[in-house]
Amino acid sequence: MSSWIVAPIILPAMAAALLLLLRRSPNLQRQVSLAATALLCLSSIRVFMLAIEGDVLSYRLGDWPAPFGIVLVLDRLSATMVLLSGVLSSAVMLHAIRGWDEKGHHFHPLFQFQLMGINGAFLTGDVFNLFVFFEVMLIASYGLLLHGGGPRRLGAGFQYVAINLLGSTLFLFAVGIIYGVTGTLNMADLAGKVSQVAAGDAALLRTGALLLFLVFALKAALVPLHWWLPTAYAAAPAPVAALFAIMTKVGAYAIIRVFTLVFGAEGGAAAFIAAPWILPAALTTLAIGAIGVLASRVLVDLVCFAVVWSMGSLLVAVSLFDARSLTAALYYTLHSTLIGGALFLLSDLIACRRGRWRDDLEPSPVMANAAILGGLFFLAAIAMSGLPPLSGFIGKLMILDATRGSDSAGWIWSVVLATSLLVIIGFSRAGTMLFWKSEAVAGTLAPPAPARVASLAPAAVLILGTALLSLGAGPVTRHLEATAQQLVTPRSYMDAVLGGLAEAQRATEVR
Amino acid sequence: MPTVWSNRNVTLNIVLLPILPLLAAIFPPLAIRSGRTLCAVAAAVPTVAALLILAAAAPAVYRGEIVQATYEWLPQFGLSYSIFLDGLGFFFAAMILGIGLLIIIYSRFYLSQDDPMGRFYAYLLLFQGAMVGVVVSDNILLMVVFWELTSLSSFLLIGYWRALPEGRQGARMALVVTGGGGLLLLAGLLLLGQIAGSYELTEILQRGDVIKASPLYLPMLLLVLGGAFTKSAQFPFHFWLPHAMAAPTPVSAYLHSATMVKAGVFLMARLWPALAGTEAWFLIVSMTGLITMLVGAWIALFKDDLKAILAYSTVSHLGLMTMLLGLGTPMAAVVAVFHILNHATFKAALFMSAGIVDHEAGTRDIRRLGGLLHLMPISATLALVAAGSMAGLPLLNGFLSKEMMLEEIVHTPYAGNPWIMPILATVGALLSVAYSARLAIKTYLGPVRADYPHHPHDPPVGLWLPVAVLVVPVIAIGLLPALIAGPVVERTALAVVGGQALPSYYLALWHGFTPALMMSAVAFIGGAALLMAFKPLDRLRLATPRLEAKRVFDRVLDGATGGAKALVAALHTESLPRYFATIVVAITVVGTAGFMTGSHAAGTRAHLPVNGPALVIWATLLATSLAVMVLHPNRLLTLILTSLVGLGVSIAFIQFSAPDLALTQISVEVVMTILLLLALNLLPRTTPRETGWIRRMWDGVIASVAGFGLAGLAYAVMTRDFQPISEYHLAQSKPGGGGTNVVNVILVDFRGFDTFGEIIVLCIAALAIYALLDSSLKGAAARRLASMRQGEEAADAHPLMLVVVTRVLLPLAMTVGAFIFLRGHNQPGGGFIAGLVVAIALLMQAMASGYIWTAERLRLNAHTMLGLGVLLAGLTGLGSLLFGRPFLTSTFGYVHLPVIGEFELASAMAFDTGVFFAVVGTVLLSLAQIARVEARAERKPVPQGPSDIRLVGSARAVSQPTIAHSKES
Amino acid sequence: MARLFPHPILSVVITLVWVLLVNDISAGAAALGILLGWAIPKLTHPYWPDRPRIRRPLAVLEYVGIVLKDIAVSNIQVAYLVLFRRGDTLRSQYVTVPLDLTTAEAITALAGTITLTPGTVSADLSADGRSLLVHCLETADPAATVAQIKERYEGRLKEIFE
Amino acid sequence: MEVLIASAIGVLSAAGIYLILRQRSFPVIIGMTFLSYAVNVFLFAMGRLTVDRPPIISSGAAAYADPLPQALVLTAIVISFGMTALIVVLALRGYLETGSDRVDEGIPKLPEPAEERLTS
Amino acid sequence: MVIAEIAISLLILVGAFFLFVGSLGLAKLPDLMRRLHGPTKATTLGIGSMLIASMLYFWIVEGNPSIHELLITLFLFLTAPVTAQMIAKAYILHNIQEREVLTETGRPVGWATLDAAEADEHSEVTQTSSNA
Amino acid sequence: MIDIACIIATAIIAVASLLTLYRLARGPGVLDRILALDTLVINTIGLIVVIGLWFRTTMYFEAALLFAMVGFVTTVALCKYLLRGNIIE
Ligand code: NA
Ligand code: NA
Repeated sequence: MSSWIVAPIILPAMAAALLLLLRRSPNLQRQVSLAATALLCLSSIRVFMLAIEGDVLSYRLGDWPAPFGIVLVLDRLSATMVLLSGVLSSAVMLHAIRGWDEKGHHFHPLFQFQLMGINGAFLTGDVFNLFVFFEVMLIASYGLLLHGGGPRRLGAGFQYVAINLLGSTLFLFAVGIIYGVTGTLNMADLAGKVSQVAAGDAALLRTGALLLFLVFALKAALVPLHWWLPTAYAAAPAPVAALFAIMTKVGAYAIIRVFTLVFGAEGGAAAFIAAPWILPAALTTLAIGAIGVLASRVLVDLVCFAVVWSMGSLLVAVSLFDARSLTAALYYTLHSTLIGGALFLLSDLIACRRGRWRDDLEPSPVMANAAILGGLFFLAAIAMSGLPPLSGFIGKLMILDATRGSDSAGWIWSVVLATSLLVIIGFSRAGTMLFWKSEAVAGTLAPPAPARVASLAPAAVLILGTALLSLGAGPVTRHLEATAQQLVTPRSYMDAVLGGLAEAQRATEVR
Repeated sequence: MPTVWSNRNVTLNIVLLPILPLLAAIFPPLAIRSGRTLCAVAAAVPTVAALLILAAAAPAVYRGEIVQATYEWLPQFGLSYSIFLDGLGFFFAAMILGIGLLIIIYSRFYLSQDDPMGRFYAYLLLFQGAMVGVVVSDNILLMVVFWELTSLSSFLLIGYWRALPEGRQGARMALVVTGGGGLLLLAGLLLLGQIAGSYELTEILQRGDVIKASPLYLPMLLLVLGGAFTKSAQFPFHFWLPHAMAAPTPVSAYLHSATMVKAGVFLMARLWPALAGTEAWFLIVSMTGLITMLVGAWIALFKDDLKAILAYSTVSHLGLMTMLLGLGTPMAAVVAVFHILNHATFKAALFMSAGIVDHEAGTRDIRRLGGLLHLMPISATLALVAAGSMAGLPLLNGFLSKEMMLEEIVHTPYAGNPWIMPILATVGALLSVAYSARLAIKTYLGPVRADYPHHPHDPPVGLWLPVAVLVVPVIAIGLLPALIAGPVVERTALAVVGGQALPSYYLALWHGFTPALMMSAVAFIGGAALLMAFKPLDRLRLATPRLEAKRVFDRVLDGATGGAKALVAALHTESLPRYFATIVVAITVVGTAGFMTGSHAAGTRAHLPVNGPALVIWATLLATSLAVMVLHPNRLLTLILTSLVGLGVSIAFIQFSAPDLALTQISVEVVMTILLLLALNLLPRTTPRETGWIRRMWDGVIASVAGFGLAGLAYAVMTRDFQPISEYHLAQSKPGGGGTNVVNVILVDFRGFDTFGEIIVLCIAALAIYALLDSSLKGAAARRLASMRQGEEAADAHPLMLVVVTRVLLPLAMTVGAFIFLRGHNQPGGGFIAGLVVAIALLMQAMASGYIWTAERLRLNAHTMLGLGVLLAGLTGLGSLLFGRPFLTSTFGYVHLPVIGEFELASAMAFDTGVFFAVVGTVLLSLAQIARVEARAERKPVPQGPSDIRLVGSARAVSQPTIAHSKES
Repeated sequence: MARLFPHPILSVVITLVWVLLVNDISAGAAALGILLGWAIPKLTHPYWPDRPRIRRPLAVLEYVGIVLKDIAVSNIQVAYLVLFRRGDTLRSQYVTVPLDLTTAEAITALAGTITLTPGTVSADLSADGRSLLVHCLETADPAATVAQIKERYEGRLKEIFE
Repeated sequence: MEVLIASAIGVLSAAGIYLILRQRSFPVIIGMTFLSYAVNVFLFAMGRLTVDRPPIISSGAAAYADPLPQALVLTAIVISFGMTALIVVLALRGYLETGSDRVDEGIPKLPEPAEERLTS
Repeated sequence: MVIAEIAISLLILVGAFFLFVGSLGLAKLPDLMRRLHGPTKATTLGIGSMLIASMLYFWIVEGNPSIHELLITLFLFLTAPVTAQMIAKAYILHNIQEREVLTETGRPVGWATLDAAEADEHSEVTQTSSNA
Repeated sequence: MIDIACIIATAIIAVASLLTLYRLARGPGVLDRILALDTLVINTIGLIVVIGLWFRTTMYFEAALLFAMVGFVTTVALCKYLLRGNIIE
């Protein structure tokens, strides 16, 4: 039982507590936070290395045997997600320490707590503990969202918090029903028990499962539960929005995790229960996202809707729940997290260089660093809208390929491709407006705060990430295939968590 | 990255064909600092290098071999970097690179000093690499990659002059149409791969029969053609090409005549063995081509801008090529290949000539030109030759391929009618003659004018030499077709038809008096006649309504954008009630569906008997809930009712054996009440009724249905038996966790990780609240606060009796807190409740004696408490790592001390202490922040505590108030 | 001593309360009680900066006894009034009790006693703290009520506190 | 008793949902509070109802109430407290900034101070 | 033992009775100041009796002396008067009619709840009078 | 016998609680309601003590103590709100 598994959760938590005690010295705080993020990134690499050795590892907190205590479970999926959050958060941290962190109180502790929540959600193997980490993640995100204040953020924040509070309530209802029927909270244990639920309890189990699905769908911004996203992310401070790029993925992760492990093939009365709901919703999400991209008049709104759109793509792939489509979904997850983060950072970099025009899609005089920023934006737009050669194209290709055997392939392909076109239109208009039309505008922008090229580095790193993701698509996909394989054969997960208990259960099944 | 080379005909070099220009794209921007010529050289070198690679592969290709290399990319999904060269690929690659080199030279002289040349060459090289990639891809998915890259790079090139609105619009339009087509192509090729069982062209082309027999053939064909037609500007997608002419002329010459627009034609040629030869193919492709040919030519005839004429003529010629490929016969394929070659030469030459005219005369409007032959004889001559070829004049290469085309058409019935195609093709040729002649005459012939914007003369050799280089083959092929073009056409056509034998044909100037020659003659005469009647014809055209595709496109796009905006505005109203309603309805619907689709049996668990107090509590909860729905506009009353519900719920917890819960609920309740009261003081006191009764009824229905569902679920679960894992917790609590209060042991031990997360939630809430309220209220907010209705206010802020009693209560409450904390592991209580008790006691102080007075006396800053709390809980958990046990592993033991006796020490207690501090810190920090809002806005001075009544005769100055009514002082 | 035990009486009370709480009269409980009796007053000392001077501890006991007796008796009287009298026939009125007490603790104790005992509620204090507003549920003779309060309670409190 | 608890859960939830559908921040918050009461009781009830058997180990007791849902509810109460506190403050600050506590209208697009979005 | 049980039972019933009386007073009496008398008094004795019953029971019947009930009593005795006074003060503040039936303070200042107007002046007077 | 007394006491307390609820519902003023709530808390404390006697357990003792404290703080907070608006000045 390697203690590394708990590191991605504890490290940021302790760092945050320490940062609270250091609140009087902002510089020291910054350094500690940066160091903690770097350490977190390293530890997530270590954790990743552990996972790709192939075995599912479980970590029994408090040394209590599963399912009675809480376990953390490290498999390829959780390790990948943790690594992803490590990479994203490092870039975001680098962006934030260029000034954003001073715009309000407690940026760094909140940031670290946020990371704790995200990693906790990825690693936990317990449904209720997942709820707790959702809450940690959410409340930290509320704090971060409001960082810096302003009426817009307050209004958006209220809606974001209110809708998510409803989500949290629903989570508890769902967990309650599932516990009430199965008597357990451990996911692996649940996986074993749902298939044995009495016929008379099937309706309850199914209700619980679907309510749980809705909770995750809310986090994943699946239409019609997506309302909070465009408003909240657009109002959020840029580095926070960039970090949020992975928050929607937590919802997607939870859907993938729970609805393959517990309510997957061996889900008994609730086997694959989410699938028929995900697909139409995901297609609608694609449509709404793309329409939103087309309609946006502010860059950050456009990016928000693009994120909604990308969630639709991702969930379309998830909806089939087979190894191939899950592989595609996972690849798309990596891609859309990196590129979502990059675009939010870019929109901030652009906004802060354009004076009163900020990121409104209106022509302004040429901004500082226009050439490099324009190049980065071009690449990011290519990646997001799924044009080659960056990872968006590969992801789209994989999704189309993985879904072609589906009964709904016609729908999926039509919607994916049609909405891709809308997104291309939206991004091309935004890009030409910001970087081309500005060259036709006379006058100069009031000298902005020193616009250093170095400030573009974090965004550039994320874009480079999408390039590497594309270039290394082969090996990455091999890893993701193995990940998906682990997901569709939950036995290894159950065995790793329950150990001898699973053996015993299997014995009774045979009898 | 592991590399797997195909074992067939491995040739490393051809892999570089697309990559070389792509990677080299970074050099021109770097080289521009060393001068424009060096910049051009930086662009030319990779092009030349690629040409050399191609030349090296030529012998093999012309031996009929296929040169191939494969590099793994995404094997799991069929995407590989596999490249192959056969006759067709070679032909196109050579054309792309060759004309590319000329364009690079031409651009060096064409671009002005102000144009950022480095960027231009970078884009050009990107395009060149992508285009070469399209034609040498073996893997069809790789081809899509390059295909879309050509769209992207052409987007950059068309928009090169960024300040030009036409450039931006043209670029976007091109991207939308060709990029959109690329999406169709992607879908089509994915389908094709699925049908053929491979994504490698070399495999696919072998399986034409399988493909054509597949039920997916037609949809696949439509998708692929969608890609091809958009790229090659076929009707009705032809409109983007003329607008792409906003690009610098070299770009138009290169992309929009010689190369990119041919990509669609290339694709049809490339897939010819797999797709062509079916009825569907013929009907769709040939007719689309024919219509495009006519439409393009017709529009070209009436354009006055040189480049526009050329653009529409290109559309027309692309139609011609498409039509030829659509015929589906090998001979037509030969002709198509031949015409592609010819068109590339004369059209690129014409574009460059147009550029020269523009450059020299300062306009491209043929109404302002004429007589240039006298002023710039060299370039005019070159242009006239090229124009002649375009018109199909004998002795030039355009004539040959046009003749061969007409010859093919003569034998082609369309849908059973033998006349349609020949007639339409003749009309096309006629129009072609007409616009070519018009262009030549109006630009170059006639008298010299006095009113050119600039005075034209022949340009530097760098500009006209590339034109000359292209005009050479125009004439050479025209005169000696078999010698010059024969091998190329044959090798290329062989590749197109893939394995089939080519029919016997010969490329020659004179074929005798064939029907085709007759049609040509008709075309020339008709063309001349048309020019004579140009003016009345133009008037007629202007008088009739025209459907302009660009306007339609703009309308559609504007409509879509407008619709999108309207839709988003209608959906995303940012109205929380609407969002909530949608979400609640969604939850109800999905939850109900889940229940209805599963089998359900009523539970068999015995019900508990109802007793009187329970009924009272139940009735209270019900009545209060209903009352709140009606009375909620009165906010203070709502608060009181809410407290009542909290009270009822905690009694219910007591009734049903959950003392810990009752304690927690009731203490949280009071903190919430205080919090809400603090907030309510600064919020409106009432909620106005803003909804009509229909809306309220509707909301009531939603709420009732959802509530009913939840009640049903609760009832269903409660009335059935189950076997929870908590049997284990009950059994292990004492022996394993060292405590008899199982709930507490679960909280600090079995599920201590939950609790760890929970205190962090609290901590974050406090931090967020602190951050939210700590910034001072400025501007409007401060004014609003100051003007807030101040109701009647009592004179004493700190009533004496309250001050004294709370003073006594504080140590008592702390004693109780200590008690609840210490016994929590075994009896109801624990760190959380203890923390709340202590926090409430301190709040009581603050209520009685004032915030500042209380805060000043607090030994530990609330922030520090929070930090320490989390740190302590975390460190306790980490402590177990030192002993090689997992995080949060607890330990306990019994310590025996003299006098005091035996007592238990558990590590869980240290953890619980962390919880305690976190709770106290949270409550104090957050409530204090709200309490201080008013003070921050300086709405009124803070009364100095602790009591407002100054008692005379008292010597105790410290504790007694310093002023009676601080407001006035 | 004063620094170690800023509130000796409080310390005693806390130790006692602790023993009450743990319901266990053992050495261990007492030890912990004493510990808390020391620690908590130290912690809360700033919130009660000056300990009230109780001059006659025995008088406290006597006072408590009287009050308890009065509470019992008066409760019965009030019960009678509530059960058997119509509310609007009760002769309720305010009276003012001028105070001789000057310390906050003493005034509070008096006001508390008044509220706890028959038919009277102390409703407010004058702004200078020198008189007490008392509401009587049923009184025919306000002056007598005031006199009784002053004699029966205030006098004793004066002895205890001042 | 089960009927009473179930119906109480239903009515509390209904009141909560009705209130969160209102147009001002305060009733929304109160609605959330009601919903959290409802869900706490619900979660608690998922351990089934028991009278006079608190999960505190003693020698005489024959059976105990299910302690697990109790622990879960405890956590849930605490978390929802933190959340509610935050949203209350959010509503308060929002009202002070904008002068409106409406939640059914668009969020103000007031420009933030210029330095707001300046980084680097 | 039986006597103890009888005593305990009686005490329980007495306690319940006084709780009832307190609530009845609250429900029945016509105005707030009169209603205030019910709860604040009857409840002290009500809870008090019950707590005594509880103490007696655990002490005599269970043989396990339980005296922590005293703490609740102590607490209620400390707080009930404050509660009553706070309610009374709020009532006086918000009911103009009630202010009119208040008796005079007999001092140069008014009642603490209401006297805000000329506080400085009055406190000076207070100061003087105390000096005298 | 004690059990019987407890049952009767429970019933009486239930009736008493209904009376306070009546006042709570009737008002008329918000202070009447606050007073009713306060009284209800006192009744609840009585109920908890009775339940403790009935079930022969001291486990609910802290609950009673806490209810007393909470009832006090709530009432004071509500009154302070009515008196001053800001309850923590
Ligand atoms: Na506890
Ligand atoms: Na605890």
